[in-house]
Amino acid sequence: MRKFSIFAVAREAMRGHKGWEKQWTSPEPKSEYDVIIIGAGGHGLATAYYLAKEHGITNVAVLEKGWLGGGNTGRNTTIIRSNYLYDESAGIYDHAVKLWEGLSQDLNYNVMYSPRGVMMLAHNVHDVQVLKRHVHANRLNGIDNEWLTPEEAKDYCPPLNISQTARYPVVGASLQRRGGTARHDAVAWGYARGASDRGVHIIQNCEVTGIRRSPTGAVTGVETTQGFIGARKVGVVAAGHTSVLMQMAGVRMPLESYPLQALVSEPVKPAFPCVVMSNTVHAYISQSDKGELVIGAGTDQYTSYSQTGGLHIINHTLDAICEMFPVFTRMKMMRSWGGIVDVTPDRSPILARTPVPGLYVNCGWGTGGFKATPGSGHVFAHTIARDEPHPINAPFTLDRFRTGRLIDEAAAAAVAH
Amino acid sequence: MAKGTAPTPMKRTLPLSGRHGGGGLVSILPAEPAFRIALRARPDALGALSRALGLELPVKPKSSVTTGTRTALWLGPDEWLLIDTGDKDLAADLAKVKALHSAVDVSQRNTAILVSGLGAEATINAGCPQDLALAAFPIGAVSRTVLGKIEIVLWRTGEYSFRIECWRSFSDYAFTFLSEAARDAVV
Amino acid sequence: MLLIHCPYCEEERPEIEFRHAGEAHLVRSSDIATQGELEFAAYLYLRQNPKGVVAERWRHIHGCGRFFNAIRDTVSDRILTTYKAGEPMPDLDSVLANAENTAPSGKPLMQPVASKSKA
Amino acid sequence: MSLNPKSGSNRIPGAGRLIPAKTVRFTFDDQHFTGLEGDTLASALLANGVHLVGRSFKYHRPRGILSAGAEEPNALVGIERDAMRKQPNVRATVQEVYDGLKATSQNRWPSLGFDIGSVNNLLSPLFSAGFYYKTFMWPKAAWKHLYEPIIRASAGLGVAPDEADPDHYANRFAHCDVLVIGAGAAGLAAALAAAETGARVILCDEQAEVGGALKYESGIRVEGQPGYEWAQETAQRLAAMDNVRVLTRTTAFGYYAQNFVGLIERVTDHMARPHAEAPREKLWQVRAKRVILATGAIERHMVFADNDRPGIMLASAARTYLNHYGVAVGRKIGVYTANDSAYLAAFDLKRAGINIPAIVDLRDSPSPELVEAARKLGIDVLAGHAVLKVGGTRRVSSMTVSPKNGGKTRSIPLDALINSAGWTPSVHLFSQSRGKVRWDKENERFLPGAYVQDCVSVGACNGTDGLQETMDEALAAGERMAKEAGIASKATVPKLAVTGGAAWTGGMIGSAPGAGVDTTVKAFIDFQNDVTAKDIRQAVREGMHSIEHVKRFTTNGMATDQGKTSNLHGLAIAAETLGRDIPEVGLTTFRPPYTPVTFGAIVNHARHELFDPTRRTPIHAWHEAHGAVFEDVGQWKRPWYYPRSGEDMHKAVNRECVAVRNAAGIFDASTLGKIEVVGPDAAKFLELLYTNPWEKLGLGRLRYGVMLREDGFIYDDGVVGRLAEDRFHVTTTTGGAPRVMHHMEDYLQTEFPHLDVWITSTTEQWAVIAVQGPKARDIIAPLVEGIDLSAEAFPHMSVREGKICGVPTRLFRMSFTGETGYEINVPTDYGQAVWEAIYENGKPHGLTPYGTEAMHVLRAEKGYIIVGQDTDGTVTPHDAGLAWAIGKNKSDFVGIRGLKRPDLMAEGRKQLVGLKTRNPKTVLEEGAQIVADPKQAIPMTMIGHVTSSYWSENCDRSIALALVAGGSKRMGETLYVPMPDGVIEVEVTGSVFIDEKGERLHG
Repeated sequence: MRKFSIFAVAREAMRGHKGWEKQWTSPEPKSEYDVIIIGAGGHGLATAYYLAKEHGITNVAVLEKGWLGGGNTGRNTTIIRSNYLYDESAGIYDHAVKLWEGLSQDLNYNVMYSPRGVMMLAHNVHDVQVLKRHVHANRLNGIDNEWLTPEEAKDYCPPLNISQTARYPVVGASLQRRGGTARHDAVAWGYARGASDRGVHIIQNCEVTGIRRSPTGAVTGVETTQGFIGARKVGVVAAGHTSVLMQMAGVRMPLESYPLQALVSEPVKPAFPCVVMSNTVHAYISQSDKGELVIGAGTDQYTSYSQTGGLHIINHTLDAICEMFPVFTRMKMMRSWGGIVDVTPDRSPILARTPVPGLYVNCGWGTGGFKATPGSGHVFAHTIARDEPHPINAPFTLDRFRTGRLIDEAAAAAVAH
Repeated sequence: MAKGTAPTPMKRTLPLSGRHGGGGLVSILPAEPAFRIALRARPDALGALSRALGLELPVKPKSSVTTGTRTALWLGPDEWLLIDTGDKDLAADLAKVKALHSAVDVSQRNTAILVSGLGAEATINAGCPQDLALAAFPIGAVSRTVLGKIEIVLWRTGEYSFRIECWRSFSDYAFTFLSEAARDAVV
Repeated sequence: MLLIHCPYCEEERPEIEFRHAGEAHLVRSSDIATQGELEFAAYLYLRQNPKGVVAERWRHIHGCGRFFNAIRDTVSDRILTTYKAGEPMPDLDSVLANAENTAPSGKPLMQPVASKSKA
Repeated sequence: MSLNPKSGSNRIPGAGRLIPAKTVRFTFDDQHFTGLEGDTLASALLANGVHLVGRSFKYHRPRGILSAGAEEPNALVGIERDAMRKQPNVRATVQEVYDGLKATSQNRWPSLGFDIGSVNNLLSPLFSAGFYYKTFMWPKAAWKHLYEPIIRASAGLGVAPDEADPDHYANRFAHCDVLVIGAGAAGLAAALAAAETGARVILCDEQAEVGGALKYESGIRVEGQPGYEWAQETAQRLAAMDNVRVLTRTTAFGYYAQNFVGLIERVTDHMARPHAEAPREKLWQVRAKRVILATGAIERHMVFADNDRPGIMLASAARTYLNHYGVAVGRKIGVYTANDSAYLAAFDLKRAGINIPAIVDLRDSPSPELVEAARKLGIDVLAGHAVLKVGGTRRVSSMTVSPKNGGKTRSIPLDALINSAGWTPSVHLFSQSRGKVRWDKENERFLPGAYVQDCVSVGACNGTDGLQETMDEALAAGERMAKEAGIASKATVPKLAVTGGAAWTGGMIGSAPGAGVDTTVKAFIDFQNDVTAKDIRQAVREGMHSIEHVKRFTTNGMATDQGKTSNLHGLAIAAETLGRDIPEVGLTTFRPPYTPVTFGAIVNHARHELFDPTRRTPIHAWHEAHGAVFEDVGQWKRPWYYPRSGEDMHKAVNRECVAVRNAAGIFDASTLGKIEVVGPDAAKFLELLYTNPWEKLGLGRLRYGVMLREDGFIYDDGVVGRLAEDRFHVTTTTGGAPRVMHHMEDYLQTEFPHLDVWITSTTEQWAVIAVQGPKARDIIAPLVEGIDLSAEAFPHMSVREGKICGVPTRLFRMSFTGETGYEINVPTDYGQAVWEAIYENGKPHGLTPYGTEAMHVLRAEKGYIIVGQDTDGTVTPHDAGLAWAIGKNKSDFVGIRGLKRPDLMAEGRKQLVGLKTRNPKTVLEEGAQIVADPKQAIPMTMIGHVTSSYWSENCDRSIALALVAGGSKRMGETLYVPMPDGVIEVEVTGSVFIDEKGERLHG
């Protein structure tokens, strides 16, 4: 595949951009593959990419019921950070951040990883205790995260309201400078291009309708809307729909799927330099390269696969945004949308083998899976290739829900993922 | 005499004293103190309780029954809010009832706001998502519901008058909300 | 904001008066203290999470305060029926049939009258 | 012809409906103009001959006014009412002018006429679709520091406001039987029919006036009356009905589940001097039993080279400017069309005296009647022709025309070019309702297919073309929807006879022949985002085969107009390039909002003090008067400490802590959650909800209870008193009160419904005044009646009912400080008076008010935990040193099984211990991490963290509580807390730092 570069763009500019190759091919499915990945989102495509690149397994199909990158990958608010409390979480998310740092070069695709800093606001004594616990744990884990006074926070993010007469005044903030954003579509497309280039088949409009197992219980392949496709190893990477797919293999999951909404404002000139999150007032916000304020809302209270949510959820989110940033009250919501997030009881993911031989699952990222994309794909590829977890994802088992060895960031920290 | 509790020598501090809101189309005022009981009981106890209270406890959802200064507001299938704006202590009347029930004095847990005038319905609908048209929410109708970000008990006392009960510490929010909403009480 | 029929208030009320309370008909063991590890984990954590019809619990928390159950289609978010806590799950076939009957017609009022002019 | 110089040289006398005498003054880019009342900014600028109003997003190309409505992609301006009221990205075609309006063009520097950014247009061959994914990767750091800042600065259209918004916004929840969206001919007819039945009807329209297309359709008569007049009269008639609400300037922006529709009413943006009490905008949250969608159709532009030049606009827009605003958008206007409706625009313009050099019709055989009508007016019709390109940069100056299959070209000079590629039915709201659109292949349009909600579409948005058919359909819909909403009526539905009007069908989608194939040409599809036909083709070549990929790769349809004029063109070109049918390529789903919605309107009342309730205790005024500094605890404001003059927090807290241990302190504990548990099975119920045993708790006795979740982790704690066999007074944490109630109700109603017990929240029935310290009894004794306060009669952990200061009280003898203490519950309204009485009485004894910070220190000195600070949702009673609180003989309580899971029983779990720093003056930081080996490399193995840490003046040293792995077996061990400025050495101790035996409690 021809390399992307400014020179390539200049060359194509001369001839009307008619010489570009397809970024990925659209092959007919073969009857059998070594590995099938269900779900061509960021995590699934990254898994395929690393299977090919790191493990030499190229006879791989990624099956997608719609269009690649069309699930949560293309619907999230693109926040990247690794300032998690527990060693297990910090391990996997920082693994991802390290990969983000070189991802554009690795993929030869500009994913626009922009480490503009993720600031988390403290509004009361309890928030300070919780966020400082993070700052200290992160420091000893070698993860950058620093404490800011309200004035320092305002310096870093000028639109922030630090008036002490606000309903919930800002009393401090933690800042991870390596945190930031990336361009979500580019991540999916970059991995798709890289995987396709290495021989992986990306098969879109191919919905999995069944998982076939041998008399011994092991996976033998999947039924799809394009017919049966054989494989001895199948990885389910279908955020939102994991329960549905795993049910096809007879496995009931500790998951619930909720609608999660997000919205963008009309584009404006640069007005917001970083990412700001607040757990107490429930909001997070950044500004895209196009100039839109990108705002994450909460989940609806009920499970749903509708990819829509209630207006009152948006109301609550904008209440909080306008409280933290009163200068944005006259801004306008331009587009809102919804995704389906699958949430585990401890709000940490499952990246593991399953009770079914040959069946692997990568799910439960809740509202924050995008940031983990490269790390998740990397260790999940390892898990599938070696049939054993990478040390980084070893704690993220299904079995923890039996033993009680949970990785409960939310309970521990009351911080939204 | 201050209502809602036995007489004492101590000064009673009311959460909304001195406040008034609204304008041309709507008036917003704090209600006088009252006796209040949170009553819980099963159907078989209703006869005895009704006799003791001197009114028939309503069993129809979203309804109330008033006798004199005393009203029973249906909140749930086994739950009533009893309000007496006179000087008769509800608790004393219930104390003698043997039938299984729970009566808890909440006279000072709640406070009430009276919203009246042509713009009352519109003012409340700024924060209350229920249909308050007379056909859907007739005089005497009662419902626990929400107003903005708090829970209230809404009771329609007349075509253009409502009583809003809320917990004491939420009354400032409720009053401020209603006053703000009254600015736009265009019917 | 959904509109939910409360079986105790006997009318439809806006969703913000309610709180969702998870999958319905999960059985807490009468002898929970000695329940097996896997059974307990399943009770605590494993969920059907279906794409389609789910039986779920709601509480009319800012209304009558009662918990009750609902049958809802998680794809359309349409609530097909609600019933009181403690009542058995209604027969799904009849619930679905009834839903079918009351569903929007799916037909436009009239067939559009198209003109034939074309480029 | 004579001109009206006052309101613009292009105002045609006698044309339009505005009143020439009613002028308004406004500025655009600091230049003064005069318009007329009722003008939009666009019509007023056009009247003054201004076409160039903005610059595009990427290439900074000069842009004019495309439309006369909400679909406008180009004419976005900033409106500044004053320094605090700056509004970016306002569509000039929607904004009404008012006297003093100040508008500014956007995305240009230094000026609209000369924009440095337009260099991008020269470089545009480089800036092809998705070029940024392929470049800017080298060197690594340059993206953040160089490329991205440049890209950001050049993107972004208008400038965000930089001051807090002084306007206010309102909300209304509304209910109706029938909501009619759109007040054009169809919407008005539907509303009329529904209203006649007595149904509650809401009719809304985004424009300032009702009428929709009747605003420009000059030839329509309804019941013999000119269409526009009929519309106004009908709206007035409707508005006068009790059961109808007519809302203009009101956009239905979101169609949510179960016929819940969000409307935005723009109340004051068109006013010169808005009333201070009027909200700027108002959100209507409407729940409708039935919805009628009468949203009309939107005209598409033709796709040809340089079709974005100022002066090129939609035919219906030009017709609106003429027939409604009396404005000619040019003096010599070319027409380029692929359907019939543009002819009518040309005829109206011609009749108004405008020169129409030619109608260029892409179709080979336009309808003979139209051609004949054109001929009669002296207009040349070039059938089977295409516009290849246009001349002019900041204003179109000519069009180059040739037969569409090639041939001789000729250039026609002009100063405006109106065009129409046909009409796109507005199925946005139908799609938002989750209805499925279907492809009408013959007419190349998406129409409503299967309905998912109780709504119906009528008129142009339903593909109904003839006006009479539209009226019939709308009237029938109004009647049927009212009936379905449950309105029984014998009222006869009116019939409305109409004449005139053109069909909506016909036209074309995609790029016109002869334009856009050549790769150097820019034939725009999405004006605002600068997406051209060749960008779509390139995206397809690069493998973007789903319309969603095409859209995201090119950004087609993602600008502020959300693709109202561009989506179908983009789809058609993608489908053509792929060689597939349009439905196979797909249609992007429409999402709310239909047009952008102000954050403030969505937030409406929830700003400032109404953002979230502020809960204050009944004694708040006293605390304030005594200089308390407050702390936010959940929604509550609690006194944090009471600094005296010259004291900082540290000094004040030290003084308060010492006073409690040496004399006594008074503390407002009113925020504690309280629940009254009543019924014969009350004790049984508590047995199930708490780990502790309750059946044997004596009357008048208290017990500290621990509540778990089913998973075995600590959920809440509190002291519970038994007032009677069947009545308990339960307390919870301040923050936990609502969730504990919910948790209890859940188990009571669904798991243990057989129990005869009820629970009632009494949090706010009782003010709670804690009096703690060796002199506590002496202080309260003179005020208490009917309770023997002696240690024998009223020992620690007891409760009595009696009176204090003549007020009924539930008097708890208990302590969260380790001192002899009381928590005095009195009815809330008396809280402040009783507090004052106790305070006055206690002053001679040294009674000192203390806040939450001192409370925290005092309890930590005693090793009492705070749930949520020393526990965090992953802590078991064993971990917290509370194993003693678990009833050993109980066979059930919530959490009993969860506690027995392997990891919760494992060795080496984190357990609560005390920590003493080697240097007693060093105070640890809460949240600091603990290690066994401070010399290890990063990442370090952390074995715990500090949960609570204070300077204890009473101990004259720092104290801390911590959760440490295997902590209970590490007593005396030295551990380390590595901080950025050095390692702090600590010793593991028990968690009680004062009065380990607890003797002071029993004083």
